[in-house]
Amino acid sequence: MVEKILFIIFAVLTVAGAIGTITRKNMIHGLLLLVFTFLNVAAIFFLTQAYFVAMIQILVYAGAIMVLFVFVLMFLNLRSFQQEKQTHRQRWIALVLSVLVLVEFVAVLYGVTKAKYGFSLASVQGGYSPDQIAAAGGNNQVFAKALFNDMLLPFEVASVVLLVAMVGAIIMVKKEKHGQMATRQWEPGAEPALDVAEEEV
Amino acid sequence: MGMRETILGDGFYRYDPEGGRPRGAADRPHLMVRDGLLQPALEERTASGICLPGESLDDDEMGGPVQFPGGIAMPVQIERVLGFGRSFSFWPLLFGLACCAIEMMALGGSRFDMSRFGMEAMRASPRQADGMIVAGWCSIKMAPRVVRLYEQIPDPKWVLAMGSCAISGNVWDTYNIVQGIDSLIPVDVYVPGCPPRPEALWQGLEMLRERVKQSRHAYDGLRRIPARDVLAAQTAAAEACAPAAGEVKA
Amino acid sequence: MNDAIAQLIFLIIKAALMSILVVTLVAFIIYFERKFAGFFQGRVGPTYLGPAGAFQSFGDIFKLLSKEDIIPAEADKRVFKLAPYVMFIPAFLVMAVLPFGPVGGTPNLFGYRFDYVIANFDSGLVLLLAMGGIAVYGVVLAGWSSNNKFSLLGGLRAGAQMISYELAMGFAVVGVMVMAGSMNMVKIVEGQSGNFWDWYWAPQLVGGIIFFIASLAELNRTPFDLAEAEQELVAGYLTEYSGMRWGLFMFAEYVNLVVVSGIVSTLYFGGWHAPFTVLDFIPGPVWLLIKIMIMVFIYMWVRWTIFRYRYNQLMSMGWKVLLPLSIANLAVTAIVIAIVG
Amino acid sequence: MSALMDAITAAFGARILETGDFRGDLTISVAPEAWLEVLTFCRDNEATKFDMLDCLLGDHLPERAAAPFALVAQLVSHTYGHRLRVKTALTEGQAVPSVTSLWPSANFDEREAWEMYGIGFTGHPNLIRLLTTEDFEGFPMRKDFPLEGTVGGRVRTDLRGKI
Repeated sequence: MVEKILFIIFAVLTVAGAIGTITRKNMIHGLLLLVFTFLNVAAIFFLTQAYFVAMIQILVYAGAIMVLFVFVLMFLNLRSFQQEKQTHRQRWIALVLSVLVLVEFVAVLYGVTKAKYGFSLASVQGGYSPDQIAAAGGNNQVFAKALFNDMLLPFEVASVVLLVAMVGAIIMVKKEKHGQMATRQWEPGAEPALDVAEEEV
Repeated sequence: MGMRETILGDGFYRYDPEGGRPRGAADRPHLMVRDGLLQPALEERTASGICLPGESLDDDEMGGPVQFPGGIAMPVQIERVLGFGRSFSFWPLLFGLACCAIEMMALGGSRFDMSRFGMEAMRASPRQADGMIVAGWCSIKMAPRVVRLYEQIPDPKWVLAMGSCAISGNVWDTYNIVQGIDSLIPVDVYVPGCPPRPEALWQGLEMLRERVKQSRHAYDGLRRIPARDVLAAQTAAAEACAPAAGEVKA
Repeated sequence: MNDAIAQLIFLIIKAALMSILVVTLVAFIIYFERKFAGFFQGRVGPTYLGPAGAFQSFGDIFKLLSKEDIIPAEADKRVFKLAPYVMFIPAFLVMAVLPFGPVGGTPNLFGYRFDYVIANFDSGLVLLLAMGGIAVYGVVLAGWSSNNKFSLLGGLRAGAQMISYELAMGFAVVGVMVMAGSMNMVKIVEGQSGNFWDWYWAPQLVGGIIFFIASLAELNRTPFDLAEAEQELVAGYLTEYSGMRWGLFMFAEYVNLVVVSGIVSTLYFGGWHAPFTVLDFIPGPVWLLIKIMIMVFIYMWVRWTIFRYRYNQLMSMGWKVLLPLSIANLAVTAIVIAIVG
Repeated sequence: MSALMDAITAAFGARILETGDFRGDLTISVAPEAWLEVLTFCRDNEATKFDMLDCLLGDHLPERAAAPFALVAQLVSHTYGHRLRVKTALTEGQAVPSVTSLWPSANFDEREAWEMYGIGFTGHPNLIRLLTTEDFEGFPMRKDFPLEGTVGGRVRTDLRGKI
């Protein structure tokens, strides 16, 4: 009972945070609301006793990735963004696409549930009961076994994709830097042109 | 010197902190530390008509009790407790202008150690400071910065003018030196000396602590910064007579 | 009264006690810091407010409460007000997973089982890292929302520093996880039962030192307090904060100090275990408190002894020394554990 | 005389108006017209090689009615370790070529000499007041400037947003 009430509270907060994220004109406010949404999602994971996933949700999404976003946004001139028109012609396409995605989610969930449990949507969580988890040696053990035994191939593929992205980013940065290697544009004795001096500073 | 008077009239004059009352360090001995000497005994002071800060001064001179936004006066007991706490946690601005700052550092060092009264936390940001020790001469170019730093300190705030230069410009009655920092900002305590010994500054800080404890400020009844008043008077005068009167030439 | 209600009551009592204890402790730790600073510099420190100046922090609190609260006109007011709390709350949350006594077993209090931990769940150790990640927001947002260039630079510095050192910290912690075979703080402490040479500081010496250095950077304390380098950045991300808002930041910093000291004691110094098994008659919380105070003292010792690093030195140390070292430590630990069992 | 003085006198001859040697402190006086040329020679010649301008300062000598102002440059050579003082005499309002192209450190020194004595420098990149306020009037280090009184400038408190 308590779990259900808490779930409803966190779900409402999650949705409210998500709506706030896409409606704020101030991008930092939107970003903070996104972090708030992630924290609420983590709370929902917590309610389902998926502690590790909840922690990773906070650590990776709310902690690491969003901080990078905040870093980038802090360097931008927010005033110019706020004056820009926030909605444009693509909104109708976006609307149609989001409805389609929603339909897909519902259809997939419905199909999975139906295949496994008949028509009852109430027991979607399935898989393990708390007793089973305790017998298997705790939440993390079960999670680790699923990740490194059953799902090893997708896990490793994801790692390789991330590694490729990382290496690519490093190569791109290196190339750009090589192109505009700074050379000394004035002799020590000579009077530097004002723009050159400013550049060097 | 006729020239000098015109110049003083031209926006750089001694301000009148208390509306016709004694002004400047020399006329306010009760706020003054004698360099290297102990303060005269309390009896002497009361006998000579000088009173300790916080003793029997006229009500209209001081700002009266602290008021909340609604105009409700803060109960005096709360004010006492707050003042007691504040007096042991006076954090000066980390700000030295000239050679007096060396003596200020000596006071922070291990021989005199102002941390005994919780004053060692010199804040670099004026937002977190409780007051200023104007240590040293202030040049005319520096003066706007001093005023700005003073304004950035949140209320309640206190100012101690340290050294003859900060009090009166010392011997440098020249083109470059502000003749007394009290022409710019309200000053609570004057510590003469060139530079004052750390003991003298320490006694000045003790007097300042006394004022902190009793919630008395130099800006009581003033609430505006003299330099800004000067500016307002200047603008008013300039508006009154359009051709600028008395250009100062060297 | 059934067991669930009893546990709920215990939980509330534990949470309240923990908060009060930490707040009181912090007030005196600030006093200790000033006193130790005095001792390390050949001064005496606060002496007048209270016996030997012991109530110095309360004077500061009175003062900060009565100061004018300034919010700059150009600041982002909501974020400016939010930032201190973002800094403050994660610091307290980590206290929930810190075991300060034995957990589980037979009923020990009024016929009920009293666990000396607020929240006992798997992956409690990850909570430490997750909350470290959230605390970065407090710093970065404080810097950004002040709309001041010094604040922004200070916030960026502090944020970049905390993120960089969190990696090394995480890898160092994984060594302990591998040794204990669990991410549960309670199991980590139970894995260290025995005399003081059975604690994890001996096998995880390198990891422990890395964790200690990284935690200095996480706490933004000297020698890594570049975020508030007065010479360059006025007061860093705190430049525009005045009065009690600034006080909250300061308070959160010291709460973090207590929490990190508790974490170090728990991970590497046996948590609530006595150094010798013969001393087990003294209750666990006392031992943990003693260890926390010793760690706090070591943090202060470092702060007032070592001077500030330059920013590039800080970054190259984090990425080129500590991170590879922590990964190597993890690899060696994993191999040894795999062979020895 | 040292090899240094020999090199300079050999190059300029009579254009060196005066040479002095006070306990090893070498001084030469040149005409304002030769100022830049001599200093360029001092920097670039193999025998002198003055790679550093120690300081550059002005002076006011009202008793010297013809040329009441003096400009003094102190040079240091890190190659040979020797020093040289180069002087020139100027009249009121006379300008000399700036030596910022030889030693960038001359920038502030020349600004200060201009601000305090009114000595002009042609070709200086940024000849504005350095120590006094922007609207200061007069040259305060001149001997005829009043010793007492707040003259020339005034306290500006209307600088909100600028400082």
